[in-house]
Order: sequence, then C-alpha cells, then structure tokens
Amino acid sequence: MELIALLILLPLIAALFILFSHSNILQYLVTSTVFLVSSLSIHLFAFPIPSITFVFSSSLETILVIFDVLLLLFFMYQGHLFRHRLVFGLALLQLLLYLLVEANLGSGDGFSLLMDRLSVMMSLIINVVGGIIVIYAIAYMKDEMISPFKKRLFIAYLLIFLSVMNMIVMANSLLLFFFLFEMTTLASYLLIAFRNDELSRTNALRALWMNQIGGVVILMGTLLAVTQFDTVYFDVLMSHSGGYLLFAIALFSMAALVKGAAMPFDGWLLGAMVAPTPVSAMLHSATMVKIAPFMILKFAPVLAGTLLGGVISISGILVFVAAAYTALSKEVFKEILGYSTIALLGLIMSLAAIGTEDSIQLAMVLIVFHALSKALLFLAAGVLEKVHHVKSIEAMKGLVQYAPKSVFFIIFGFMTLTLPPFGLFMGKLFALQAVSENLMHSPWQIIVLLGIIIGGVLLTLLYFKVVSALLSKESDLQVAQSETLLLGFSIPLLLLSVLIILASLWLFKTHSALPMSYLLVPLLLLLVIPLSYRMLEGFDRTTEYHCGEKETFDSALFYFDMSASLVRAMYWVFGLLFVGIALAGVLS
Amino acid sequence: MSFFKRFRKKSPWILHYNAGSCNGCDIEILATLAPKYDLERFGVINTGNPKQSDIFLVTGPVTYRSRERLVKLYTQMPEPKVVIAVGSCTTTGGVFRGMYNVEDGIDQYIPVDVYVPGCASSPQLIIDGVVKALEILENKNQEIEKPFKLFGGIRQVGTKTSRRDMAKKVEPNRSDDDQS
Amino acid sequence: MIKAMMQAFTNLFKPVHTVKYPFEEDVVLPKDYRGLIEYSEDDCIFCDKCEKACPPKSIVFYQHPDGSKEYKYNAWLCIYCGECVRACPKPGEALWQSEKKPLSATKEQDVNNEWFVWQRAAAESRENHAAMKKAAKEKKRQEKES
Amino acid sequence: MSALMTLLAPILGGFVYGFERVLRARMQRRQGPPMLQPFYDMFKLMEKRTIIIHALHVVLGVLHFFLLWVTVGAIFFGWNLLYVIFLHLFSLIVLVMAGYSVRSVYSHLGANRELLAMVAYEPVLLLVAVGFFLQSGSFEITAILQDSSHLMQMPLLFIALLMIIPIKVKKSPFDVVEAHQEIVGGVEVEYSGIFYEFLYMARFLEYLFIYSFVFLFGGDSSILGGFLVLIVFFLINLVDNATARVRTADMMKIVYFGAISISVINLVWMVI
Amino acid sequence: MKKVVNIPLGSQHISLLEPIRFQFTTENEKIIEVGADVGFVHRGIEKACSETFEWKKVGYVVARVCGLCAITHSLSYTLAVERLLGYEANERIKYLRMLMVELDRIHSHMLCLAHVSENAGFEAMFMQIMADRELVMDIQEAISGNRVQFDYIAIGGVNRDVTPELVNMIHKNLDELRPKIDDLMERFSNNWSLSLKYKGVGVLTLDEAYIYNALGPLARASGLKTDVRAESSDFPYEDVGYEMIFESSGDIYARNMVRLREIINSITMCENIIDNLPTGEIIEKVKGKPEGEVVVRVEAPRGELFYLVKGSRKNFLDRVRIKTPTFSAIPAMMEVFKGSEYADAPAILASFDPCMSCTAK
Amino acid sequence: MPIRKVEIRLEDMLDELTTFYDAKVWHFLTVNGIDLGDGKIELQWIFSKYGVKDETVLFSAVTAYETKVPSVVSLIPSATLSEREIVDMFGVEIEGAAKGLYLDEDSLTMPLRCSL
Repeated sequence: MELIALLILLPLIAALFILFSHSNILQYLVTSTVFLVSSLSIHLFAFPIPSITFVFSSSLETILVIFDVLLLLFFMYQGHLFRHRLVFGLALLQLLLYLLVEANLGSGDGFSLLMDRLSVMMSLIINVVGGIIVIYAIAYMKDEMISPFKKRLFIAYLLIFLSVMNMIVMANSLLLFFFLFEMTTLASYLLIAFRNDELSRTNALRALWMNQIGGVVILMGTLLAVTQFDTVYFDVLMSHSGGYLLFAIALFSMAALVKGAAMPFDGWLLGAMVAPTPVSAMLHSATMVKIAPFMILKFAPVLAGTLLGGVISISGILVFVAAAYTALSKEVFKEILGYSTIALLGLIMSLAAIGTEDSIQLAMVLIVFHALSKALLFLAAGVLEKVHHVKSIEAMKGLVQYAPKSVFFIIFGFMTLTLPPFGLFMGKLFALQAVSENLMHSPWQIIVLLGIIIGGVLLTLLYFKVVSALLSKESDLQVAQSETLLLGFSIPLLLLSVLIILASLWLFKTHSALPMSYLLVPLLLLLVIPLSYRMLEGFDRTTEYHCGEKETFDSALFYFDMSASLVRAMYWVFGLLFVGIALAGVLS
Repeated sequence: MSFFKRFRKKSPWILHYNAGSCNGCDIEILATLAPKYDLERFGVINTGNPKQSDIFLVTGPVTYRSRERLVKLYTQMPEPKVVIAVGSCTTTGGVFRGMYNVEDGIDQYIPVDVYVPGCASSPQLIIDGVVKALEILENKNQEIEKPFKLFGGIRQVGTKTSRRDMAKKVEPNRSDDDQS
Repeated sequence: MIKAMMQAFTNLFKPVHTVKYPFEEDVVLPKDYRGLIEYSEDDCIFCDKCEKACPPKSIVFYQHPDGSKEYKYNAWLCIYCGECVRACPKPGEALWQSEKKPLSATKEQDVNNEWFVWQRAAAESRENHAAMKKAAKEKKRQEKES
Repeated sequence: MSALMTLLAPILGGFVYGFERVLRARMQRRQGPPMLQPFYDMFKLMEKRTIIIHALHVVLGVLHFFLLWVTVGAIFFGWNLLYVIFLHLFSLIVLVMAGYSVRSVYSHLGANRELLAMVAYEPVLLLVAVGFFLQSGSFEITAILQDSSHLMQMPLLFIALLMIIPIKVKKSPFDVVEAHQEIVGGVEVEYSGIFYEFLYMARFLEYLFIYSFVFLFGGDSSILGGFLVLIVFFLINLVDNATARVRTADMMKIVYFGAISISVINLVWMVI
Repeated sequence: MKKVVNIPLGSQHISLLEPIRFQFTTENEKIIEVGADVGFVHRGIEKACSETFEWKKVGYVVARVCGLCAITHSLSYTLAVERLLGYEANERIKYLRMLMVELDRIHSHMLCLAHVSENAGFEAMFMQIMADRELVMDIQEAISGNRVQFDYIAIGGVNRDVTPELVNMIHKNLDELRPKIDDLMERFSNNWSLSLKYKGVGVLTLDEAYIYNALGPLARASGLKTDVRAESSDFPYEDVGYEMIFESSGDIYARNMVRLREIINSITMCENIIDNLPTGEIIEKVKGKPEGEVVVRVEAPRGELFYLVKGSRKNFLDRVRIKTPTFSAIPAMMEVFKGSEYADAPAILASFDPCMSCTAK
Repeated sequence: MPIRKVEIRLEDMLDELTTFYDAKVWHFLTVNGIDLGDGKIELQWIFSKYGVKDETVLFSAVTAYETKVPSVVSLIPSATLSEREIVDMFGVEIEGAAKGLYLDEDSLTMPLRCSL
C-alpha cells in the first residue's frame, strides 16, 4: 500500500522540489528520485505480492470530479483560444457525457486502485525506462535557449507525468482511468506545444482532438457500464458476462487504438515528433503509448475467442503492416521511429487481442523490449539532433565517420529490434510459434501470421535502410576526430543497452525451449570477428569502383511512396475497421 | 604460398577495357567467351570489376580521355596481375599511330606483359595471348606495380598504404618526383 | 519458355560447339588467311613501294651507309591489310602474305618503344644517306666544275 | 557426422557450384570449366594482394560468411527451423550493412536489391516452416525429418519454395541481386582478394542452405529428399537457361501474388 | 519525398563493349535524367584522313573507325572516291560488295541481338546466338581472310574473288542459319521473361523518331520507313530481293524483330547474289586524282552512313566528313532512357546497338 | 549521288532552314565544316528526303571563324551533337553548344583548322 503511494507521490514531490530549487542540484534530485522509484518497482516485480488495492475516500472522489471538469473546461478553453472547433466540440461532448455518467452513478463499491502483475510490469517499464529518459532530459535541456525555470518546469512535467503513468496502470475505477487518460492527453498536448511555435501548436491541437476521441469513447463505455452493469470498476465489469459487456469493451479498445495512434489516428503521433526528443521518447514511444496495449491486455481474458477479439487482432496486424510500409516513404528519422512504434504497437495489440496465454505473455515481453529499444533509439536520435544537428536520414549519410559512438547505439538499437539473439526478435519468433500453434483451432489467425511475417520483413527493410544511411562512409584514410559523448547522454544510452542485453538473456533463459548454444554461437561470432578490425590496418586502401570514373558517389536512399489514392483507400479501410470494432462489440 | 601459386593459372579472371579501339577486337573477345572458343575452359570469368580480376585485357590505342580511366582501373586491380594488349592499335598504336588524340599504345601508361597482334585479333590469337599471360602470371609476386607517367604514387597514411593517389593525375613537371 | 527448357535439356546430349584450341590445333585457318607478311631479301629490289603503301608504316627500310637497305617489319603494328603485297612489283617472291598466324610478344620484346627508335633511326639513316649522296653529288659537281 | 558436415560445408557447396557451372556450360553447348574450378578460384584468391576500402566493410563481409556458416551448421545439427531462418536473415542483414557501408553506387544498389529480395523470399521461407510445423507439430528440424514425406500435404508450398530458389542461388529469372550486367555483382563489388573469397564461399553456403529446405520435404526418407534436391537442382538450371532476368518490381509481384498466395492456400487447406 | 541517386554506367562497365559514359539520375532506379559522354573513342581520324594518309590508303584507315561496320565505311569512302574519279564499278564488283555488306549486316545484327539478350540477363540466349553467328563469321573469314576487319573493298573493285567452293560453303552455312533465325524469332516473341523485359520497354514513338531523326533499324522499328538501300541508286538492291522491313511499336521487342527479319532478308539477298553473280573483272585500275565534292550514303547495319569527301587533285584530300548512324541515335536514346528503369537501361542501350567508335571517330 | 547545293548567307540560315525543314519529309544528316584557309570556314547543313531516291540538299554558308553561328537545335533537336562536334573540331562559336564533346583540355584544340 505504502509502496503504491510512494510510486505515485515520490515523483510528484520531487517535481515540486525541482520547481522551487536551484538548478545546480537538479540532476542529483532527479537521479535519486528515479533511482528510488525504479528500485521500488524492481522490488515489486522481483518479490511478487498478491494484488494490492486501494479505495479512494469520497473526498478524493470529489476532488477527482472537480479536476476532471476543470480539465475538460481547459480543453474547451484551448479550443476556443485557438479557434479549433473540433477540440472545443469534443471537449464539450465529453463534459456532457461526463456529467451524464456522474448523474447515473450508482452506489457499487470497489477498489479505485488495483495493482496486479500487469500493473507491476508496466510500472517497472515506466519507472526504469521513463526514469532513464528523465535523466537524459537534463543533459538534453542544458543548452536549450530557454530560461532556467522553464527547463526545470520541463523536468518537472516529466516527473509528474511519471506519477500519472504509475497511477494509470493501477487505475481500477473507470472514472479515475478516464481522468488519467485525459491527463496523458493533456501532457502530450502541453509537451508537444512546449516549443510554442506555429508547427508545434497545430500538431499539439491535432494530438488533442484525436486523443479526445479516445476520451469520448471511454466515457461512452463508462456510461454503458454504469447503466447496464451499475459499476465503474474494471474488475467488477469484467466479472460480468453477456449483455453489452463486449460493446463496452469494444469502446474501450477503440480508445486504446486512438492512444496507440493506430491508423487512421497515426497523424497525432507523427505530429508529436516536433516536441523535444525526451518528450518523444517518453510519451510517444516508450511509455505513454503503451497504455494502448496495456488496455487491450487488461481486457484480454474477455476478448479471447470472441469476434471482437478477432477484429481487434486483425486491425492491429493490419496496422502493423500498413505502418511499416508507410514508414518506408518517410525521411525524418523521428518520423520513421514514430511509424515503427505505431507498427509494433499494432502487433502487440493484435497479439494481446488473441488472448491465449502464450500470446498475452508475448505481448508483455514485446512491450518490455519495445520500450527499451525504442527509448534507446530515440535518445540516440536526440543526440544526433542535439550534437550533430541532423534530423533527416538524408543528412545522416556517412555519420558513422564523425559520430561513431552515437551511430553505434542506433545500429545496436535497430539490431535489437530485429535480429537474434535480442528480445524483440525472440518475441517475434515466439509469436510465430504461438500463432502457428493456434492455427489448428482458429484458422483465421493465418491473417495474423501473414501479417507478422510481412510486417516483420518490411520493418527490417525499414531499419536497415536507415542504417545504410548512417553507414555509408568514405574510405577510412581520413582520420576523423574522435567523438566525445556527454556523460549525461552516454550513461542513459549505456544503461539502456545493458538492460536490453540482460533482459534478452533473461528472456532466453526463462521463456524459451531453445538451448543456450543457439544464442551463444552467433553472439560469439559477433564479439570475436570485430576483434580482427585491428588486423586490417596494413592492407592497401583504395577507391571505390565507379566504372573507372573520377567522381565520387553521393548515396541516396530509396523511398517507397504509396500513391495518393492508395493512401486514401488505406485510411478508409482503417476508418471502417475502427467503426467495425464497435459493430463487432454490438454483435458479439 | 607457393602451393597456391599453381592455381593462379587455373582461374584467371578478366577485366576488359576499351581504351578507344574500333571494337573489332572487343567483339572478338566476346566471341572467345562464346561457345566456339569458350575461354571458360581455362577458368576465365569476365568479371567486369577490377578488384576481382587478374588479367587486364585492353583494346584500343589510349585516347586522351580514356587514359585516366585506364590507369585508374589498372591501379584498382590487385597484384599479381598481367596486362594483355589486344590488337595492333593497343600494342603500338596501329593505324592510329601518331594521330593527335591517341597515345600510341597502352604501354605508354601501364606495363604491358603480353602484346597480342592482329587487326583485329582473332579469337585464336587472343587465346594464345591469354595462355602466354598465364605463364607470366604464375611467376609474378605481390609487389605493387605502378603506372608509368602522369600519375601519382603510393602514400603511407599512418600504418595504412593508400593506393588512391596512384591514379590521380599530377602536373607533368612534377610527375618525375612523385613517382619515386 | 518450356521450349527453351527442352532445348537446354537436349543440349546436354548434343556435342559441344567448343574447339579445343590451343590443345588441339583443329581450328583450320581458311585458305588465304591473311596472316604474317613474309619477306625474302634475295628477291627484293628495294623499291620501297611497300613501305610507302603501308598505312600504319609497319615496314621500314634502314639505309646503311654502304647503300644496302635493311628490311624491318613490325608484326604488332601491322594491320594485315595486304596493301604492301599488292604494291609489291614482285608479289609472292619478294613479299607475300603467309597463312601463318602472328605470335604474341612479351614485355621483353618491347615491340612498341623499340619501333619508335627504329623508325627514327631509319628516317635518320635516310636523311644521312640522302645528305651523303647530295654531298657526294655536290662534290662530284664541284670536281667537275673544278 | 553433423559436425563433420558443418566443417566441410563450404567444400560441399563448392562441389555443387562447380558441378553447376559445368552443367550450365553443357546446356549452352560449351565445354565449360573443370569441375574443381571453384576451388581453383578459392586458392587463387587466397594469395592475391588485398585491397580494401575500409575495415568496417571487410569485417561485416567476413561476419556474413561466418554467420551463414553457422546457419548451415544449424541446419545440419537440426536446430529450430524458425531460428535457422532468422539466423540466415541476420547474416544477410550483415551483408546488406556491408554493402551500404561503402560509397559505391553498385554496392548500394546491390544492397538495396538484396533487401528487397529478402522481403520477397523471407515470408515464403517462414510459411514453409509453418507448413512443416503444422505437419509435424514442431519447428525442430530433427522432428521434421522424422515424419514421412511432406510432399503430399504441402505441394503448393513446395512450388512456392521452387519459385524463390532462383532468388537465393542468384539464377535467372530472379538474379536481380547479382545482376552482373546492371550492377556488376552488387554487394560484392568492392571486395577483393581473400575477402572476396569469403563472399564467394558464402555463395556455396547459400546453395546448401536453400537446397536443404528442399531436402526437408523428403521427410524421413533421405533417398526421396536427395532425389528431390537433384530434380530441383536440375530444374532450376533448366529455368536459368530459358529465362531472362526480370525487374525487381516484377519479381516482387510474382513472388507476392504467386508464391505467397499459393502458400497461404496450401496452409489454409492444411488447417481445414 | 523522393531523392535522386546518380548511377554511372560506363566508361568501363561489363554491359558495355565500348567506352561511353552515362550518368543516370534516378529516383528509386527510375531514370529521370540522363547525361552522356560519348567522346572516349575520339582518335582524330577525320584529320588524319586529310593530312596523314594519302587518299589511296584512307580506305584502310576509315575501316578502322569501327570494327563492326568496317565494310560499310570502306565502301562509302571507296564509292565517294570512285565518283570523284569518275569511275563506276561493273556489276560483278557491285554484287560482291553487296554480298559482303549484307553478310556484315547479318553478323552485326546477330551480335546486337546476342548483346541485348546478355544485357537482359539471358546468358543461354547469348551463347546460342554467338554460336550461330560463327556460321557467318566463317563465311566472312573465308571470303576476306579475316574475321572482323575485312579490308575487302579497294578502290576500283574488291580484293578477292569468290570461288565455287566458297559459293558452296556460303550456301551451306546460310541454309543452316536460316532455320536458326526462325527459331530465334519464335523465342524472342514467345518467351515469357523476355516479353517482360522487352515488350513496351524503351519505346521510341514515331513522332519522336521523326523529331530526333532516328534511322536504321531503330527508325524502322518505330514505323518510320527509311532505308538508304531503297533511297539510293548505287546498288541494284531491288534485283536481289530487298524488301523494307518495319514494325510499329518502337520498343526493344520491335527492334529485335526488325533485326531478325532483316537477317532473314539479308540471307535471301546473299543467296540471290551468289546465285546470280555476273561475270567480270573484280578489280580495275583507276587513274587520276580525286577532285570535287561528293556525298555518299550507305545503309550500314545501324542505319545511314554518310560520307562527304572533297578533294582537289592532290595526294591528300581536303576533307573527309564521316557521319555515322549512332551519332543520330544518341539524342533519341537519351530521350528513351527517361522514364524507364535503370534495370532496363543496359538492355535498352544494347537494343539501340550503339557504336561509340563510329560516333567519336 | 547528285547533291543540290544551296548557297546561303549565314544570317539567313535560320530563316531558310525554318521554311525548308519539315521533320516528316526531310531527314537531317549533319552539320559539316570545311576549312577554306585564310580564316574562312564553309559550314554546311545537310538534309536528305525520306523515301525518295538520291535526294540530298546541302545548305552552305561561308563565314569567318570569328563569327558567331546561330544554333539550329530549336528547329532540329538532334543537331546538338553535330554542332558540338563542329565547335570542338573547328573552334567556331555556336550558340548554346558546349565544348568538350571529344576533346579534353590538354589535347589538341581545333584540330581541323588548316593553320594547325
């Protein structure tokens, strides 16, 4: 119990301190906070205790209502301020729905917070990965051209956000969940608009209205729960069966899809990439968007074997393929990462919605490794952006020559996303196995299987297209000055890399039937052969073959653009699928 | 190493460059690769890539524009290598000897090991030349072979040997110093 | 495509087109193959017509001071057009085109740069000889005059 | 036995390649090189002076070869088939990285085509593996080989596999990766001497890799497996001699609309 | 969001026999812009023809402009000089010259077809065509004594006569060749992979052919009916069974078909020529020195070859102007490249059958 | 082959050719130059007719080397290479025709001029 409170309150208190303290002690404060919360969640994870619950007192409930209304009013104000009708309208709709829910609220009792294995795991990710990102953010913000207070504000935002995230994964009350969901919306709105220019503003508003759709469907689901089942608690809701239960779940799942930026809502996550890199890393790849698969995972026991589960699974896997393909036409590094995030979230949701034991396990594994790898990639991308001032992959050509260390981290990140023996690869491997095993009794999963395979190779194509840009370097006769990486950058990167390797080893040891030699042989090769690097000093260096011509080759990459009509068709399909989820909920 | 030496002549890979010939010899080279003469009997592959070739088959007197390419390709070939000049214009300039845009034979720029006569050299002559070249190839060592004139030398950068400048054109008056 | 595959298959059982040159000399050169230019000094009348007719100047006569001429022929410069034979007043005796194929030269033979030297030497010898003759003529004339 | 096979894998592949060169020459009514030609080439490459562009390029190329060797070894040792396919993917990715790491246009184009080809055949390989799984209930190669022949149950998957073999062994109509007349060998263009040898031998290993998939269709009867391999080997060479190279886009279309769809049909048929 | 890649093709490239350099600007391998450098083979023959070599020798020099169409070069030059000298060859000489030119056309077209298949990645076809081509090469070697540079045509006639054994051999080889060409025609039209590679690729439309003055098989494949054999009265082509061959689609396939059908037509013509060989001297003495200005057009395998010779009664000519077929084909070629894939570029290039040594002289 | 030689002045060349040239009737052969000595050059534009026997027309204009020659590329797109060739070989100046088709900087310039 106290542990939960600590997890939630510690970051909040630290944030307050930071706001009103001197900048000098900033890093110590943050580091110690992060260390504390991380060790807390590790402790929780390592020593499982039966689920912890917590009941809000009525005063707390009242405060919650007030906050909720204030929040929605703030959104309305923002909509009004920037003359954005959609934002305004959606906020108004939510306010009305919210009031309706409050009016119909029954008297059923339940736990407001509930911490089960899933929540523990999520909070572990949030605290460890998120914590590392916060530490990184200190170094990142150091030479930003803003006032010290604003810098501290930024860090404080991130810490508050940690606390919010910790709470959301434990939320059991639908109303609390809605509030926190809207809080994350607010957080991404504020942080995307942090640089406060035209582009950030439009993107922030877009993120706002798209996320509010999620809010609307959650409220509709809550209304359904309140009216049909007379409860606002997840656990109670899910113990019911029949009736409109699946419709409510379908509505919640739609919210998950919105949060996970599944197509057709991919616009907001892409827009979010204008935010400072730690924000992108924190909100839009490593932690916040994880709410989406988290929600599906929460409903997985109910979804398993239903039509609704099938539809969600299929739309998830289609998102996987479509996002992977769309990313192939993108040029900005962070956008590519964003799309690959969308794709992988789609995969995770798809696996979660299948709802067998294996696939749920897998989804969780994938969440962990995705968070780690994506955080690593985003942070490394931040370094490139900050230190080397490159954003587009076109500008990154041959960067390995000038920034070998950061490039190493990026390549390592991509390798962990695709190749054996790293976790994400293992996840895909097991996913294939799991789906193949299911194939016998549910043949429709062949679509999922095909999706995993094709999306997987497309993502590989994508990643190594990017790597190619980084790698294309000139002959190594020119001696480039060695790159010095700031400690504030290199420590988070290193930490993440080590974590990935450790987690992979752990995964391999515990979760797979494969013998250890499978892992060791390629690893050994990976370690030994690069040692011969030094031995190559004496060989003659020469120029590349260009048909005997003098000119040097300026490498450019390949982009696989979809035609406009195809894109339109794709969005239509996904839009219909999105509606189809609700329909499937009604039908089943 | 001497064990492997004998295999050189069993797998000569060819790079063909036309340095301004009338392409009479070039089509004959093509004909030697075709079924009737089938150079692949000797293990020949027409690689088209200097870095993987052992035999440099050049046709044509060197024209002004092609000489830099000629030298560049030559320097990109790893030793041991042999150069075969195919056709009379390649060996000595032939009928083009003395024309204003022609450099009277490729041995003005790169060391030539075998001179194949004929205008145009028939496939038999080309095969003879290749066979002769194989004997020469067997007795060569790995020493770097340099082009003759107008081009720079080899540079040491740290512990690395750079061949990049070998094909770089230098000013005529400085060429003597740089070769040493 | 099926037909081509069938053809490839049947090709396996057909004899190969390849001739085993140079292991077996069964590439029969046709009659009147335009091979090496051959020369017989005994029959030559040193009219220099072949030298003049040769497009690439691969036949050069070196003028010895004693009046005799030395025939020099570069098989690697020759384009085997046969123009010299057609120009020759005694074709087939002094100069003829044989059916032998020319041989390839090696680096040691230095067929290119040596020929530059030769050409220059031959041209010089001509000039010298002409000058000598002229001088002799002049001398004779002077002698006559005197 | 498996260890010995693994150790001798490049030599075994060399024989296959050598035989294929002779076969191809005969199909074109040429005499062709001697059978041992690949080994002559290997030995020759060993003592060429080595010229490199930069060290990273070389290291990645060598890594490719050894990873591929491990992959082939993994097949001989009867590892998990999915894992084998992913190991193979790993080795190719390393090759692609090598191809991109030099500023050479043909190397880049080759690496790019290598990636595209991978996108084409990887799904088919995985689907074939899934087919085996449905048959024998396990992804372990040893288990797959204990079943009776799989040919009857998965004929379409076999055909799909046949369609992608030309991509792997770089034969017409799908030899876009190498495409000598267009991109001068693609990825391997900047390698020379002993480092080229690694790539040259990697080609032998590719032969073993892909033909062992054919062998798996034989199931517990190794005679049937060997027979299948022979037939397929022959067929692939016949097709090579009867077709021109298609464009990369066409290749993708053919593989996706042809091979993958028939594999899916076969899988559905097996499931139902 | 597309970026461009510059892909060089040449000057040394395995798909090229001769040095020519293309710089393709491509988007995802799709060519959007082409730059070409054609001057690698420039040797300065035009200058040498009027300054270094006497007019009698020039025939051998211009033959070395190009090895593939050497015979047409020496023929055009000889015709020009003969006209300047006021000499007209007898029928036998004309027939023999025609025979050689047509044989040369057969071997050149076959080489081009072989090269097109090679560049399309069809090695077996390349080998097959090259093997069949040896039949023609044998005839040429037997007639002229050399496989490539024939040096057959001299001023005032031809250097060698055709003997009865040769006539038999020509008949035998051509009879053997004809069914093979028919077979090739069938394979070029029916092979699945070749039609993917050839049909609709590298299209030169009729309008483009007019605008860019395309000529030879290239123009005829687009439906532009031009052939110097029909447009000049130097040789009695109509008597030996010449017919103009053209297609309309203008793609690689059409060019191949034009070449194949021209080979058949040439075989017919060769057979007619040796069957109806008139009697007469094969070489006649020509007196005098060239004077005046004259132009000659001859249909080389690649199209129209044009010579302008000006002389003024001296040992050296005033001007020899050579304009070769490929020279005209290059602007059309550059146009065709745009919009096609880089993967098709070598095949398109080969289908134009460019001859750089002709172009740059 | 009889040729029809039309003598024109260089200034009128473009107009003459514009009225004369029809892409579907006339086939452009080449631009030719002949050195006449004394710093004079004769430029020739040569055409032949499609489908008609022995019909060749030669437009000839005599000019000094220094005169700037108008380009016919706008009229006949395929004349680019011919014009560049003339520029290289004679060192005349033609609008829009770049040097360096055949010759590099270090090779002989203007090889076909008599004085050289």
